[in-house]
Amino acid sequence: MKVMPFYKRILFCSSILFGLLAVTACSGPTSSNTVSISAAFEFTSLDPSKNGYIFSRMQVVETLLDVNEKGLLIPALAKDWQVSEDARTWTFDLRDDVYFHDGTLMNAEAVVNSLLIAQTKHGALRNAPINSISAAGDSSVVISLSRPYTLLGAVLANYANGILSPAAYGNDEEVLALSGTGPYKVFQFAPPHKLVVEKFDDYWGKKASIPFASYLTGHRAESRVLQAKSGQADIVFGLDPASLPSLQRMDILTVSSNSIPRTIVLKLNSGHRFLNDVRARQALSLAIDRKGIAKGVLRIPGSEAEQILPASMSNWHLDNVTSETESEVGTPESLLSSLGWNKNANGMLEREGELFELTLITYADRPELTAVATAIQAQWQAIGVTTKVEITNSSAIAMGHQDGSLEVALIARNYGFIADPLGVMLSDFGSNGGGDWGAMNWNNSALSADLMTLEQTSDPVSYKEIAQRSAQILFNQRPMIPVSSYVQQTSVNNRIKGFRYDPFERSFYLNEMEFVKP
Amino acid sequence: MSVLLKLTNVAVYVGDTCLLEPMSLELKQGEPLTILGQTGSGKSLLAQAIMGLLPDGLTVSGEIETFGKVMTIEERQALWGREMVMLPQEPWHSLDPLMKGVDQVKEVYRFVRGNSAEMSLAMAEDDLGQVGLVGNGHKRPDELSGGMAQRLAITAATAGGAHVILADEPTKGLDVSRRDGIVQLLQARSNLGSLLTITHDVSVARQLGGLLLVMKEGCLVEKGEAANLLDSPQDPYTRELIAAEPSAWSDIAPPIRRASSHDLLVADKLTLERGGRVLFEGLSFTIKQGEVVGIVGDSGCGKSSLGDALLNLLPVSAGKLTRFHKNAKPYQWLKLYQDPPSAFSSSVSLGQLLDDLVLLHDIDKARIAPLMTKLKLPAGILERNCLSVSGGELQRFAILRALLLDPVFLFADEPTSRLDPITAKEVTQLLVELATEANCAVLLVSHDPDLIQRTCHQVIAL
Amino acid sequence: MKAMLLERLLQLITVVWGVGTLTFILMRSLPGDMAYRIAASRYGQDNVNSEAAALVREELQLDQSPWVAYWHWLTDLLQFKLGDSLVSGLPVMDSVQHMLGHSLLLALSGLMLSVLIAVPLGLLSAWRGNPLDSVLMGLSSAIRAMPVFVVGVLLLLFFALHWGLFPVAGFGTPAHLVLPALTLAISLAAVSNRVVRDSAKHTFQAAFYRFSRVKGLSEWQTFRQHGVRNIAVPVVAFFGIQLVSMIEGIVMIESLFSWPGIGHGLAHAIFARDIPVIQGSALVMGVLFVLLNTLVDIICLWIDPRGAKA
Amino acid sequence: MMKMKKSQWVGLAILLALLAFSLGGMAFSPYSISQQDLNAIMESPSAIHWLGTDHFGRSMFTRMAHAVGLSFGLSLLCMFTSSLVGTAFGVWSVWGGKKVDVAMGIVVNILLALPGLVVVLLFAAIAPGSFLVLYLAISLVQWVEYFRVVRAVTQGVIQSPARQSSRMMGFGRWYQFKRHIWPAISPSVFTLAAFGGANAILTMASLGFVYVGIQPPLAELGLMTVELFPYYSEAPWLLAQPLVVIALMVFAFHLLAGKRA
Repeated sequence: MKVMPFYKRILFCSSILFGLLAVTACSGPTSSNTVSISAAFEFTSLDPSKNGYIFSRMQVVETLLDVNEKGLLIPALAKDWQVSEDARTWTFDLRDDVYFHDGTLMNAEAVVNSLLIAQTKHGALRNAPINSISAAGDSSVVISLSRPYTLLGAVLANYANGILSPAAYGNDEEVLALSGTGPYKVFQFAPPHKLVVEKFDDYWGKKASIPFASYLTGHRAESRVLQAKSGQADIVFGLDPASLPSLQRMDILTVSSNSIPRTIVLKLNSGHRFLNDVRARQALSLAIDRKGIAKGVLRIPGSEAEQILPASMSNWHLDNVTSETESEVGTPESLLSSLGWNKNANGMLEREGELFELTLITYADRPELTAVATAIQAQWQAIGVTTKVEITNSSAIAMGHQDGSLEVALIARNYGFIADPLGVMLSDFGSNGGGDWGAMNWNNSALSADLMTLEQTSDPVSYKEIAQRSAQILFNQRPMIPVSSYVQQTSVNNRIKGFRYDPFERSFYLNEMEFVKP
Repeated sequence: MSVLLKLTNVAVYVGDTCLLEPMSLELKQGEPLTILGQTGSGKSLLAQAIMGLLPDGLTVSGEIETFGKVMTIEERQALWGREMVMLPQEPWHSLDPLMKGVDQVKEVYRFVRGNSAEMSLAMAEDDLGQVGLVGNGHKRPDELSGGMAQRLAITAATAGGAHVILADEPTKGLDVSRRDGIVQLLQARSNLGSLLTITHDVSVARQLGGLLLVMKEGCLVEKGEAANLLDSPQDPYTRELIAAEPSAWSDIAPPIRRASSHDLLVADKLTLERGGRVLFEGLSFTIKQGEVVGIVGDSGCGKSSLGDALLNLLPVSAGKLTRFHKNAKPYQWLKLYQDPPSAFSSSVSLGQLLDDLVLLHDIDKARIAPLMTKLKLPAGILERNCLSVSGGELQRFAILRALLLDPVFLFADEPTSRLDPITAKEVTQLLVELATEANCAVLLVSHDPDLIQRTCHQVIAL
Repeated sequence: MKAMLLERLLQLITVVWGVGTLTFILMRSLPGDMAYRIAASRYGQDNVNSEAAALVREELQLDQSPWVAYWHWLTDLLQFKLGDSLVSGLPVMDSVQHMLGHSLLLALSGLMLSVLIAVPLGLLSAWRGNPLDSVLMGLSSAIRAMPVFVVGVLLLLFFALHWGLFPVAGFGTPAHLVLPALTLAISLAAVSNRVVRDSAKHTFQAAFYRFSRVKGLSEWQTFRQHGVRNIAVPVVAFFGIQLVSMIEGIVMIESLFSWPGIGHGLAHAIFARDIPVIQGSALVMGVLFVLLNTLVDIICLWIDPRGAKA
Repeated sequence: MMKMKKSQWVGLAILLALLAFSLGGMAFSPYSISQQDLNAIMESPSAIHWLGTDHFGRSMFTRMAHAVGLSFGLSLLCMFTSSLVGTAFGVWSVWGGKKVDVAMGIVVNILLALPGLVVVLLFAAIAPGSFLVLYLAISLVQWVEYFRVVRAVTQGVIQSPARQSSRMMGFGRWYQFKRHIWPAISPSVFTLAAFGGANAILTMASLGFVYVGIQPPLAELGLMTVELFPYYSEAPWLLAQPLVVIALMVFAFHLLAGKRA
């Protein structure tokens, strides 16, 4: 063995490696022809029932109906739809000349195929009272129901029910290729982090101007902020409120704050021996300094929420409620002492030798929740309630609900998951003491009955009347305590114009965006 | 005869402390010069000072004239390899452990002489052939024996063409049989120039001839023609040095072997293997109580392994070992080690170690003091630990510790090979004397046949 | 050599079995119903409910006893199958391969860079001595005192934010690789430049090094002939030891830079309770570790054949 | 018992100073780690809040004191456990014969092949927020290092003439351990312990950084770093505090270690 080749070989190896590195510099999408988007959510599958929210937001997949900013249903792949007199038959007239990304023409058969498959998977369609979904000719789809179901339109607008080309599905109904109808088609699918889409030239609607769009999962809130600041990402969703002041000072980007029908709420176990009396729940609600949290923690003054549903959902929002309304029932101290809770020497509440101790669980996916939980913990401490905060996975909430172990959970509930909040209200408060993401061990027969009625009510006036009544019950009984309405913080680089925020988080409206000409 | 090297009042200092007293000497062409002295007498510093290789922090005063010129260190460095070379003490350390032997010679031809690669290799192979290393060129230093490594080092050192050779302890750690070959090789290599040798070995000095300087603790004590000086030394120190050579020992008379003694240990047709290699086969002997038995043989022949086998520290592959003395406890079969510091825990003082032993075996403490006097151990030694006393003292302390246990058998594994000749003689003398007095059998291993010859009743040659 | 390879092979087998079993036991003892966790990862954090969990449980047969599951895993493993991800349903092998590619790219370029940083600096330290030595050693101490993520964050702030030279996160182009690799390289180099320096110092002071000069070779010739190889011995051996800390560093760095490597994937799979992916990636990490160590051993043996007989 | 170099004294002094800060802070601060004041967020250091307040208006002084105490407590605990276990097993592995050695070898090989941080992550995921589990996990990872070093050194000592001679003279195992093995391994164990302390701190901070293992409002250096990071431009002094303290603690442990790993 010679000594000389020893370091020569090292040089050789390193030159090869660097050569390889240089080769990996790829062509195709570049920063100048791509709008890059960064958000927290990972995706693992092409299946719309699983990760459809990404594909619908990236505008690869579209649904029969769409939802506008006010939450009203508008035509999408169906150019028109009719509901029969008995409200049990819905007929959708499909748009003509709509092509899938694989080049085939969309027809009724394809739509029926997609919907039937979606029905077998996890999602809202599965629970809808559907008798049959069938094609009527080439361009109409008929859905017949077993009972009137006003929600159907909103359910069909859900991302899980996106329409894909028949060729997109494999034998086991799994999705092999994501051939949708949107203005963008999949260019690169690298789960769980990266999705690149390319403009689809045969789109039926407004064609995209920007050739490529990339979606990159940025798990860490701080790293997303840096991406926005450095200009690496054009649009960054889910910004940490803590970073807002420094972002607002940047002149390369604009921060856009949009209220969405998502509310930060405390889910309470109303069956818990400390919480089964409404006065205890009211006391906990009164102890929360909502304004302080909105201003100091979330950094959006005015985002405090007294009610579960936001003002934008006017049917469900009580106009006469202010931040003072609840204090009419008393102070936290008076309410709690009326329940037999008294402060001990350490200033903590005690009843019959038992301390008022609660475990609050929340999850790390949304950066605000941890901060809000910390604030609530301190505010409850002030009235003598000890709270143990546990940061876990969002699944712990559904699980805790099912096995009854949950005491308090801080969640960000999306009431616009299905465009009509009734869907969520039904699952959260409808019956059986509540739903996984709603009330827990709390039954109110009046509310259940009202919600059931709403499912079959199509007259707007009586609809509003009943909805207001329900909202009042929820406000009075506090099965869930709202903390703040959710304001989505998004930074948009100034090289992009035409950005629009969808409060229902269905679409990024990429096809409306343009690069600002330098 | 031209003067190759001339030193005038050369001294070495660290700060203000003088390590090497001022000395002057001349190295003339064809007349070897030898410096004789014990370890620590500052001999090595002299060679380093001449080369310009003193470690940082040491300073030289006086004048060093090389080839008739006073040169700066840089100028002297330019002579390295081509005109002047120094052979370091331990060849294993001075050869690149990762490079084939032949390449270490080749590179000199290649880079110092400027030959082509093929030519250099041929010349190196040729050189190795001359020193009897044919077929060993592809081996790395760790695969060579001490003598082979030293021959390789000499070949590599002189390949650059240097005729002035400074050799620092060229025979250290070598068996007697290898020693002579190295001396002859050095003489052959320097016949065009001259040789400055530093050694502690009187016989090497005798063999080299030429001019001899005797040094003690950094000072020159005597100087003269080698043969004359060694035959009729004037200085007492020189005399002591000469007398310490085992071949010159006369005052350690082997005590009379008592015929009436009982057998202590009988070995019958012993065979020993280590690492798959048979060391020896069918060895039979008897050791009697109080007998001094010597083992001689070249390194690697299984001398130490035999001793360990007798102490049950190593398994025997074949044959039978019978211990007689039924009353002896296991702890009365003991061993003295080659490297004294490695045989003691350095974590506590020697006194503490002794106390541990006293406590364990309930020994009468009063026995310690007289034994220490006999072994010429100062009392203060007990407060120090094993690293802060000299090797000679430590080996004597080891003897003390062994004797306290009233041993019946003591295996002394080259107990004096790491010691200076004068100390070695003293320790060997004490060991034999005291063990005989205590009626303890001693198995003495040494690579020096003279030493064994002069101390043992029975010699086992391997 | 053969004995060493055989021993390594044996180690590989025990590691595969041990790591798999350990992760299996650990994952089975994780609190909470797996079905919910998996559902949360499958359907999105907002869309998980008991219905989704039931669907998952049924589909994945999560009810089967741990022994049966373990047995399935083991028999699959014997056929070199790692199963399918519980979350995505894709074969674990595929996703592990994908992640491994990214991790290896990061690890190799980080290692390469660290060598490029550490070796010259270490040699310089040993060669020039003080005050340069003290400055460099102080710097390395300071960097070693920082967690890897702090190094990464600092690099991010300067290179990505203030100077805008490199992207903050993501992957796909060489520019994306620079910061993560540099972070890894700096944290590795802070440790290894000491090793280089110590080894170089040791070699420069060695008797054979001086002897080479005495033989007449110039300083540069001596360095080339005797320095390089002897200095490399402990340095290469050290890189073997450092592999573990490198993989740990990779977990943090991948999280910080959204680098889709195996460390990041593993951390995520742990949260999602995706047992096959956890087992698969832990297994691959273990195997990789053993293989790399074997490689280091072979290189060590090549540079320094003295150990061959031992 | 051991002579310390000057740099080691400096390391010890820094650690003691931090410990004093932590204990003093915990004992005398009028605030608790969770006491918020949303009207006084991110204040700069003042007479009332010596180190300022964080984004919830909590006293940074109090939080830093608790965080340092926490890091110290955990790292010392891990250090003691892992050094004890590692040393015991290391010695046993050499002394207990071939079978023990082989069995230990298998366990150690498996543990070594799993990156420590991953093991800790797995454990931390089992019981979020449990310090017992964190402590067990970190100790589980760290003892291997002691084991390897102690085993290697002990192997040398077992074969050394010194121990052989003690054994021949009839000394028992405890004596052999006390006089020969322990003096030989103690410097390494001490060095490893100092590095182990530093690593425990780094590991914990790393866990905080990936949001595992530590739950708010607990003050922990890694978690505080993450929490305060968004304010790096608004209130750099806040972010600097946990970072400086982490670096200081690790650096001090490294100094204390004396030798390099």
